[in-house]
Amino acid sequence: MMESLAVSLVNAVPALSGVPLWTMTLLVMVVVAAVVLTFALLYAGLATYVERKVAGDIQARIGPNRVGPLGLLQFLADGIKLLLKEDIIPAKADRFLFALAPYLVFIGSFAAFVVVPFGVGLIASDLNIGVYYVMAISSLVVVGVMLAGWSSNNKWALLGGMRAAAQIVSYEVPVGMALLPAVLIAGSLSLQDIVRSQGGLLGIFGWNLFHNPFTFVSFFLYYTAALAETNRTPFDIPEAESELVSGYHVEYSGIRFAFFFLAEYGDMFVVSALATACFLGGWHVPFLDAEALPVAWGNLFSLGVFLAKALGLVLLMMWIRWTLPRLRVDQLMRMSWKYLVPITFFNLLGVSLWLLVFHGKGIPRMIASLFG
Amino acid sequence: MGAHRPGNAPPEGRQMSHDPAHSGPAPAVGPVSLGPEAHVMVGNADKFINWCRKSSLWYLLFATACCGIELMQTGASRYDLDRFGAVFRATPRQSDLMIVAGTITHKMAERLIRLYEQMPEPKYVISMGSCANTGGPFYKDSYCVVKGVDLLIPVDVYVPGCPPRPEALIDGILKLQKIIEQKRNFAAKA
Amino acid sequence: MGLKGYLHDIWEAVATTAKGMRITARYGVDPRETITLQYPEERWEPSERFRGFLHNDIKRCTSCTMCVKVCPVDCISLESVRGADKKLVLASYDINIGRCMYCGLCVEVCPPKSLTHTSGYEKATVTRGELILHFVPEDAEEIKARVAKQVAEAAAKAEAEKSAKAEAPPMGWPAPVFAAGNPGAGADAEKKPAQEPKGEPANREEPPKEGGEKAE
Amino acid sequence: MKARAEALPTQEMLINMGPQHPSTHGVLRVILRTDGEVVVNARPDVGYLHRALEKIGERVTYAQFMPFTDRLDYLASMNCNAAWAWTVEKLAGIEVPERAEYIRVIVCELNRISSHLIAFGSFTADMGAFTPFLYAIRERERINDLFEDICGNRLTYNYVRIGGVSADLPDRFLEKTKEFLDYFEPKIPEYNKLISYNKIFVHRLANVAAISGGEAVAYGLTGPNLRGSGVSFDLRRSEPYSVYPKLDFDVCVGTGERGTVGDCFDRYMVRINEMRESVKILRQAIAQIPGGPVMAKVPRAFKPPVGEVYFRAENPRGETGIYLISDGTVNPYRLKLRAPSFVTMNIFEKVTKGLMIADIVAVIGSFDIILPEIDR
Amino acid sequence: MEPKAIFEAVKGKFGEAVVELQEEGFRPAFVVVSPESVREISLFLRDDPAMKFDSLMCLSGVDYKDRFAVAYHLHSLEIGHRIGVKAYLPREAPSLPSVDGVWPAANFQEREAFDLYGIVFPGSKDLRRILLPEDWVGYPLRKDYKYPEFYHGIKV
Repeated sequence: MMESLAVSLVNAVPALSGVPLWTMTLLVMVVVAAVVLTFALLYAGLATYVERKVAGDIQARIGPNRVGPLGLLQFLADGIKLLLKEDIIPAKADRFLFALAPYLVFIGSFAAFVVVPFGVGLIASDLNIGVYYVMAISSLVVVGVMLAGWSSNNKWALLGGMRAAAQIVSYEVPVGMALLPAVLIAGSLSLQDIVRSQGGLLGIFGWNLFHNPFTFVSFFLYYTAALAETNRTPFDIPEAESELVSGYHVEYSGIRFAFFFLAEYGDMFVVSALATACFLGGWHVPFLDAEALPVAWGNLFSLGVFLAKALGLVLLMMWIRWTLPRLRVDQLMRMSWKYLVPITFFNLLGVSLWLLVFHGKGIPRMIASLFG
Repeated sequence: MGAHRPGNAPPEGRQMSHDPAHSGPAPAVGPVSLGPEAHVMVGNADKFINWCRKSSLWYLLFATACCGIELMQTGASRYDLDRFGAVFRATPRQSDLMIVAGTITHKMAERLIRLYEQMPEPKYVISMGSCANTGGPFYKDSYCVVKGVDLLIPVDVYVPGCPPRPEALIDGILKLQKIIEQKRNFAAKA
Repeated sequence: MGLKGYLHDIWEAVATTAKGMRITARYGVDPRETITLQYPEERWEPSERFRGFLHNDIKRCTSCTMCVKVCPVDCISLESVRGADKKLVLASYDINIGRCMYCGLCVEVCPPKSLTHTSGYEKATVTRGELILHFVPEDAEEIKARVAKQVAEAAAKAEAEKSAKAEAPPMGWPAPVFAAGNPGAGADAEKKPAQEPKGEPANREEPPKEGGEKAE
Repeated sequence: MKARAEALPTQEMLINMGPQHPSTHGVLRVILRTDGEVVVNARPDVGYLHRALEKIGERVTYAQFMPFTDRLDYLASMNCNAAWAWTVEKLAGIEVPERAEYIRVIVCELNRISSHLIAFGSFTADMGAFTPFLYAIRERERINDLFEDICGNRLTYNYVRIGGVSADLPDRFLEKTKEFLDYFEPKIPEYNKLISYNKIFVHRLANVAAISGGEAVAYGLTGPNLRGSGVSFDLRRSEPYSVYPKLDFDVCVGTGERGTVGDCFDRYMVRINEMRESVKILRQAIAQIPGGPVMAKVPRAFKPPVGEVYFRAENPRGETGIYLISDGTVNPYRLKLRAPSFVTMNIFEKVTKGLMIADIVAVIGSFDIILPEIDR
Repeated sequence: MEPKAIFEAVKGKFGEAVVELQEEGFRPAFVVVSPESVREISLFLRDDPAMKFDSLMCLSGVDYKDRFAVAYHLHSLEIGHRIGVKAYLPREAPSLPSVDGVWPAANFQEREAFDLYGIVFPGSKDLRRILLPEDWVGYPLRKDYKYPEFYHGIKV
């Protein structure tokens, strides 16, 4: 996809004709990466502000409203302040691993933005193994968190790291299983194809959510498991504020801590984006066919609809965080292995049987075909 | 009953509210300036950085005694420290303001010093309440209370009261913000 | 645990979570629920019994040291000198609000009701010296000097009168009447009250006034 | 699990749940020896807030010690004030006017509600749900307003005097209290819907650190911790003092509704139900309060007769006992403050064997300890 | 049961170990016992069907200027009566057998009496300073206690 963009760019601008093709594609890649990363960081910054506002609203108070108009510059102030803090690496900590851990966690959560289908043509690179790629990259977070836990030579951090490892590993199984129904329906791993498979039929009913009762259940299973994957309450045991002082990032200060902070919000968006793409019809605009529209308008509408759905799920996560208490570690494990995994397997079986019996057609399609 | 006018945001734009008359500006630490032009550029950078530091003062959750309850109530719904960008952090590593809320005994003194040393550099200390200011009610007869926190760590702002009202604590934090505003980061080093 | 218990567990988890979420949503959506009092702009008017910083109206204060005695923390230091007309003149009156515990016992016990609680609570300061409130404007030494001069003149005048009409019978001075209840204080009014003398050289937590920098 | 543990020799970890920890309700330090997540031994180390109240008690007069009782348990200052006043009145045999006793009961029960609110709020915050904590503090702010009207301070009241109370009720006080009670009563079922019966919350607390009735009595547990274990013993009912005999309320006892009797959930629910009882008591007290003076005739330099007395009052955290020895002078000779949280910590080491680290936080929260009481 | 009846019962059983009954001016009344027999008397008071003092309300050390004393306040939940038991100790080496075997509630309060008065309780499960730092010198609640000048370099 990058080459096509590069070729079209070379033809459009005569001055660039002398430039060899591979530098052109490299240039385009860098530009697209920059755009996606700035979107991700801006989103993560604003998400911290929105979380504190949502928390304020729920708790009958006002969130930050003094830093800049309505407090909008709060995340900027936090970021710059964290940047300027003294950079402390504990004496007995393992210096190299201590410094490496935040980058791993940051890469783990922001690299997944590559395959997020923002709009009709708006995707960094439409990998044909999209879903697997996200599953693989997001397990890099586990490595980073364990590294952070062990290397900061602090008992609380070690406990936080161990808990994170156990939790994320044991919740990747249900996350994977819960995504497979969408892959089965679309017949391809690429997220753009999954989204395209949900088009038509008045937009709403094309979604995988309403495809059949099993996919309906698997959306909620996926969302719960994804909550655990991103360490959000009620599964925020690795950085349990009240038990482990603040889990694996106890010893981190300044910009290193900012990496963890942003990575958490990055993860939240990636997980919501996946849920939107696989179950809520991705960038499909409800009453008009986004692909038929002219390129500019099509992309704009689809981007808007996609962000609305994804950010809606992020808000839901924030709402859950300020309501539910925290699970204990063994209850967390029990919930994953005794509740989520069996149900997702049973669900996967159900979807595949359904597709076999009804030749891949969902309930809405069957009703639509009844009416001709 | 308190004047409860649920307003969502104060009049925008006004950076700092009116200043209670008698608090007076803190003694400005003004080093030798570098000449007009350097000052302008450095001045703006200083102002911006101080603004960032001032508006995101993360305070360490360090509540030993009665003032700790008032600290909690300042962070709760009615007085809401979150408006000023102040969030409580559990670890000294991530906090840049330590509010010593409560009595410091000799057994606790060494822990207090260690916590203070663990905080990354641009750190500030507010001594909240009479116990932290001068040993307060336990000044005369108690054998195991440290008579004032500034025997242990340098203190930026003293908030009198026993326990001080949440408004008094917020007034202390506003004064601390004014002190931070006047700090010279770059010019001082030249 | 059986299938029924298994399903019941799931159902209960979902139901209780939903109930909790509905309550937080109700608070989240409804702006009337916000009860924040935005401090610097919206101030709260204190109840009339609010115990703020102390204030002593030195005109009505008879320097009877009742407040000094009743304070459990000794944060009031008072110094008075015997005036020419046998009445006590207040030399200096300091309250250390850094040590005061705002219990209100002194206000209750003050006979002339000159010591009162103001509704002030905003005195965050940068140095600990500013936490000592001084209620007598000029310096203690000047007052003592002035009063000593007046006593000397009065004594000289009395001396002159006595020698002028040596034969006239002397008038009995009425014994000074002090507030009841503290016979100890009345007798030794000349001696400085037992509480710390104002300078408190040994007491390192109150550095000299003018410098105002922190204690060493 | 046991067999595998022998094969895999693991090293125990020594963790300092140090004096500064978000959920130790103050400066309590717990020295944890853990094998992974499971706690082998949790030894509390207290004394970080020891302010020598008992030594001060021997150097100040009886009236001057009243503000220090505020600092004995600053979440239930009125109850401690009243306990000190009742002790000295029992020693000196002072007759307190009826209206003063009713005012004392009203402010004590209001303080019990505000203390239980903090207990409920900080307990749910330790379990991870931060919002109920802020709702509890919001309710507590309204009680603070009431106390500010009546005595001028929000936390350290110094309102009760030996022989009565320092000032009569301000004018619209009883109406404002009624307004608060009407506002507060529907909130308790709302808390229960929000968090008390939440599946995760119940799972975190049921069957955790269950204490049997006999054990609770032997270890000296009192108040909600004792009643949580099923022992129906409330000082206001079994050793009535002040005007409590005239007020009818029932004693809430742990029933093991979500687990075994005496587990963390029971202690928590006893406090929630006690808030309802306090509301009931307050309504009756407001209705029955007579007119008349509020202060008995007590000389300023008050010298009680020589003697020893032990009085105990039902504080929100348990039974606060004061053992007072007077030698006839202006200062008490010896003053022993028997604080409920201090004695409750006795059982901490025994109860937390074999629990997980997250349960240590649950046990601390369910005992509702407060540090100035432990360290005095 | 009335304090006098309790005193007679304990006197009957332990003879001269029980010294006297302090009643007037003492609410609740105190049975004064000799220090050595405190443990046996406690066991008796707890297990005797007529007494059943199963709850130790309060254990406090007292400094009577010429001698020390340890006062136990006992309460029976079932029967509902209360009694005080007091043991006077010499001023030099005050020591008293521990009762935390009889009432587990006594452990922390004995450690506090040891910490603030220096009264030793042989046989106690774990006798260490509880409120003051381990290396604190002296026993503060004694009447003749002089405040230290410095502690770890910080002015007291």
